[in-house]
Amino acid sequence: MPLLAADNLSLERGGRQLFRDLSFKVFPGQLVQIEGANGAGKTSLIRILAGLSRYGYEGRVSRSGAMLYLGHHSAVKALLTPRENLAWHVSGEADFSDRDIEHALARVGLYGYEDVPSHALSAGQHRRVNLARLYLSQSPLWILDEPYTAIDVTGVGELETLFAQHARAGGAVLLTSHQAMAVDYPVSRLDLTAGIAS
Amino acid sequence: MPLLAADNLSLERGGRQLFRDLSFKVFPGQLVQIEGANGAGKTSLIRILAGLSRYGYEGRVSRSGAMLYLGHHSAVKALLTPRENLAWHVSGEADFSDRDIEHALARVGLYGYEDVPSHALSAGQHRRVNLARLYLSQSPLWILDEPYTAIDVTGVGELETLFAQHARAGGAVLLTSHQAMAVDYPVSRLDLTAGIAS
Amino acid sequence: MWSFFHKLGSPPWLYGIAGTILRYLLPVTLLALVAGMVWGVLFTAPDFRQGNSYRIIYIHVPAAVVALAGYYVMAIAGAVSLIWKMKMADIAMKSCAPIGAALTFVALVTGAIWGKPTWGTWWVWDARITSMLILLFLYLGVVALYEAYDNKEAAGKACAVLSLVGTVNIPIIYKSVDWWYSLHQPASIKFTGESSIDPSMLYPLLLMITAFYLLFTCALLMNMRAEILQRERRTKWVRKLVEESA
Amino acid sequence: MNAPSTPQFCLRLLRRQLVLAIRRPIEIGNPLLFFAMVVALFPLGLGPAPDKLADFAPGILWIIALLSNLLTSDSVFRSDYDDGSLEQLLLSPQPLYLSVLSYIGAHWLVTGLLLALVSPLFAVMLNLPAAGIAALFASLLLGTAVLSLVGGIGAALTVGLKRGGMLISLLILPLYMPVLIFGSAAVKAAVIGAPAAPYLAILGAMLSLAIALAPVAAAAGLRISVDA
Amino acid sequence: MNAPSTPQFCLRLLRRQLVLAIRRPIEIGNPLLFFAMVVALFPLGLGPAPDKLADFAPGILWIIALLSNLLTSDSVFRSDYDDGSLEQLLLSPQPLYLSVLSYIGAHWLVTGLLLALVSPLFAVMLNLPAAGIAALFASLLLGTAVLSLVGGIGAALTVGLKRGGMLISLLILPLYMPVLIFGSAAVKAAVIGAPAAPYLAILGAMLSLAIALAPVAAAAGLRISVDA
Amino acid sequence: MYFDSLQAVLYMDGHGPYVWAAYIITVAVILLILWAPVGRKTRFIQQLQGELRRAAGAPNNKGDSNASGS
Ligand code: HEM
Ligand SMILES: Nc1ncnc2c1ncn2[C@@H]1O[C@H](COP(=O)(O)OP(=O)(O)OP(=O)(O)O)[C@@H](O)[C@H]1O
Ligand SMILES: Nc1ncnc2c1ncn2[C@@H]1O[C@H](COP(=O)(O)OP(=O)(O)OP(=O)(O)O)[C@@H](O)[C@H]1O
Ligand SMILES: [Mg+2]
Ligand SMILES: [Mg+2]
Repeated sequence: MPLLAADNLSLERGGRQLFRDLSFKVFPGQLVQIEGANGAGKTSLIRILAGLSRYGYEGRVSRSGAMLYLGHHSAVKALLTPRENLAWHVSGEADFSDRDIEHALARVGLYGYEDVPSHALSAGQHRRVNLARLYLSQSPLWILDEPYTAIDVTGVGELETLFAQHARAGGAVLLTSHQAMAVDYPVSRLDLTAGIAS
Repeated sequence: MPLLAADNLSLERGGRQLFRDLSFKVFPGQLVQIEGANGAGKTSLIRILAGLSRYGYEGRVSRSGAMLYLGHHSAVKALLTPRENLAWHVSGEADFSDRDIEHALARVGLYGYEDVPSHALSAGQHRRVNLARLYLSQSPLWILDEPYTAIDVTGVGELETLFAQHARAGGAVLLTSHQAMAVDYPVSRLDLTAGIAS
Repeated sequence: MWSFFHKLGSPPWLYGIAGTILRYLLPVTLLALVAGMVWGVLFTAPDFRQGNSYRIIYIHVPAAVVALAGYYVMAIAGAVSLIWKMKMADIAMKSCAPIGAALTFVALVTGAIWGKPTWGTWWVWDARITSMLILLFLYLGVVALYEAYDNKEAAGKACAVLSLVGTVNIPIIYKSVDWWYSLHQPASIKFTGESSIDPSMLYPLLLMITAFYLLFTCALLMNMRAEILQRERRTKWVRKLVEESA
Repeated sequence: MNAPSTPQFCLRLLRRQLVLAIRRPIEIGNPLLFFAMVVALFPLGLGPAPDKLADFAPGILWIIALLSNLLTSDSVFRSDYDDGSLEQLLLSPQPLYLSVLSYIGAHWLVTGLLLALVSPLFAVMLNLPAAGIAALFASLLLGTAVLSLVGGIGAALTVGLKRGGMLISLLILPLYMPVLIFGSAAVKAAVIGAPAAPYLAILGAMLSLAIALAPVAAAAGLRISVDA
Repeated sequence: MNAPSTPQFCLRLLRRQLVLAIRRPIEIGNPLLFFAMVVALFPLGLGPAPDKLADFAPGILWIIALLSNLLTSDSVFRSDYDDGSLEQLLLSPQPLYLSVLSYIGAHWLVTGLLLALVSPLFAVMLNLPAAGIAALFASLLLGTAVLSLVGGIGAALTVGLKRGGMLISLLILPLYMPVLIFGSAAVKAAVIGAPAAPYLAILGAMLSLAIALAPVAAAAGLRISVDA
Repeated sequence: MYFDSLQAVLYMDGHGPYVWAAYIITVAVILLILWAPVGRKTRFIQQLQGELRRAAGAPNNKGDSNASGS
């Protein structure tokens, strides 16, 4: 059974047809990268798939099982510390134990920054707080919009390894990125640049 | 004469010494990439060099000639169109003619989007509005904090060509980026990862 | 003369000299406070019109006088900090605000308590009282602004700007409130005529005013010392001092 | 690791919102200071005559409570929208009705409740007769809760607009008016010695209605707003 | 391409700010609607006895003008800070004093001026005697300009704060008070047939002082608060 | 001494509660004014001592960057 199925999606925005009759399925074990130039419609597509956009498009989306979505915005509250940001996360996904949180923060290179207010973090560290949720997640389907933004080279490498691991363990990752993925796991590509993709 | 000279800069933030006794000069024709992991202090350094941070560091910065600074934030007003954003830019640098503006917008791939409100642009298109200022600029020194954020592959390539051109014409570019530069022009590197750099 | 100013700008010197001054001044201050209070509460005759409630004067008036004076100290320090970029002035200004706010609070509370037996009400919108309330807001504004900034050096500058703006406004506020009151309302309630104050009441009052000035000075120096340590935490002399005190 | 129970989740949200409020000390103290300062504005604008002021005190205090609620309502969901947390909340498997109620509850705790607690002080400053103070306290306690709930609807509807800031006041001020009318009527009744209970009962009824319906409306508003 | 002359640059800024305000129609209409609604609140809260209202109309109208200014002051530099435009302004070679003055001027045009223009309408709604209307208009015209200037200082000092909350109201309300006193006094004087000119003259003097000093303070505040 | 008994001191012809309340509040505030900087200084010294000890105990440890929010 697919974790995600898009059925005949069409979207027009600002007078431009971004995609038409787009159908695809994402199965466990798949790593899918959505590609396309700036303005191709990657974010628009992802928000439809995640269920955040509910109006103005045609077609159907069906998902089975839990999903973790990380968007353009980091969902990190500047006034809370990284630890609090994870412990009190509003997604209501799961109760993380303090040990798990520390472990996840260490994995994203924030060891020692657990209790610094997040507004005193650098741009990349700020985004890493949110990425730590990937290490805590139990959801099989991950939908990520430009997860590499502001992340340094080492960080990108670690994330790619994590994605491959997640796919191997029966999960699936659907992500957008302008960087080519350099990971030893087959990556499916979904190209939106053509305007009408498949 | 150097366009920018940093003299014995030291900065401590959040209890960590980010850099100590950092001295360097940027001459016309130079392309300098500041490197370092997330949280190394690139943004902090750049804000000091641009004259935005005025407290809490030691050392001296001197600049000669005009400077163009583009920071983490895009300085694009969502309610204005790209055309208006450039025409009424608050930097007060120069009066751009409408033809120049259209030309610059076309160069960053926004042909046809001149009169769309900027909040209806994609993330990358939004940043491109600001990058169009590079094509309009008369300033010899460019200081850019992660100019490639959200920009697609073609866009990055075009920017690199522009930087090389600017340096060849006697300008200088100082930028931070996590991506290695792939341009046929000598790039000086300033590595902050060591904590104490030179 | 110049070397004195130069020294004033030097944190370790100021820290040391403030400590020395405090060693002598603090006992004197406490003594004066206790003596003045005991004298005022126990050893003076009651006022013939207000009875014993007038004994509040010995804390009310000094608190009000020093609270007002404190604002000018703060503003001058702020001006020095902005114009001559003197770090220590910044610290002095920052340290004035909470003390001034506390004293203003004392003046307001004691005044309100005094008002109940004399005027029959806790509060009236008298010119002086209203402007005292506004003064409290001005002080609290400085405290809150300082706390809200993370970069304390920037916080000092921001507060200096604010206190200078306030200085321009204090006379305007005071005059306008004064004038507002006289315009609308024939004063139904007046402060006691101060001209007829008896020497037996005046002397303890003067003592208490002096004591409150001393209190302000001591608290200011203590606050400045704490602040100096915090701002200079990276320097060798502070580390040495801290290690020694272990 | 398993999904938290709904009550647990709501408590967590409440705690989060309260901590966020406390991290900005001024945010907590401010409704009070605002109250104090606007109380001072009225004598300055209207004239200090104590008897006149006493006449108007119930209305003035209620108007200020309402304004200070109005000023802060916009912020209930604003920062969560700006930083992307709101999207996460909408995707969460927890019932949105209760999440929204937690947000609004936290807002009420740091504005309405605090305001009610200090209102006696300001009542004295405006020479409100002592008889009215209990009624003022009770009416503020109930009434500000209604205000927060109604304000939550406005906040939810406008949070996705590029700049909703003041639009919210337009949307919700008309809904505030019944609260103002009954709230100040309760105090006035108590001042002249009439029973305030009927008015308080009406406020209580409004509160029940608002608790039942406002979070539903606010939740729907949020879903629409993220799509704006 | 050469650098624009300073007056040109200021006009450009003013135009930009005005266009931004007009793009959010609600921003323009809102102070007025706010005014209208709060004018409606007062009779509700205070009781509708017309003579009482007329007595208090000058003060009430002025208090509302002040509050609506307070509500909008925070936004003068806010969005420019959030999107990075403010950094660009600070780096610009143009004199910051004049740039700041343009921002504040635009703010006044869309709040104070508009408010003054519609104030006669609301004065009539609150039964203000006709004699006071001219004075109300004139005093609002001058007074709201002072309010905008002073509000600009508060906005500049707090724009960079993560934990500022509504700090701005604490900073500027005390400074607003003299304006309130003289503004409402001018109207009251006109109502009872006394000359309003002296009060207006004082407001004018305050305005001159504020024009000279407030942009300096605001400019200093901006430079400091981008570093908060 | 103006008063003849402790009773009289406390009662002050009915004004006692006002006078004593005013004085008690004032003394409390004065103590607070004087105690606040002392407390601040002690807390700071303890904190810095801890920091120095940690730095001495764990040389070039990347984890010592545990910034305080102050
Ligand atoms: C909350 C209420 C009150 C406040 C805020 C207040 C404030 C002030 C202020 C600001 C001063 C001026 C100090 C100076 O000269 O620089 C003052 C002085 C004084 N107050 Fe009050 N006051 C209050 C209530 C009262 C009451 C109820 C009384 C007595 C009935 C009183 C009696 C005096 C006297 C005798 C002086 C000194 C004489 C003078 O300078 O005029 N005050 N007060
Ligand atoms: N406002 C602040 N207060 C205190 N510390 C800060 C603040 N901003 C950043 N820091 C700290 O300063 C260090 C450097 O931050 P900076 O933003 O300069 O890093 P950067 O090199 O630009 O990183 P990135 O690649 O993530 O953008 C970080 O360790 C961060 O924790
Ligand atoms: N709110 C909006 N209203 C109207 N049109 C929009 C809106 N947001 C985006 N668009 C248009 O939709 C198209 C796709 O935008 P989208 O954000 O999906 O692109 P993207 O592929 O994510 O680009 P990027 O790589 O820059 O993030 C763009 O051409 C943009 O102009
Ligand atoms: Mg996108
Ligand atoms: Mg950075």
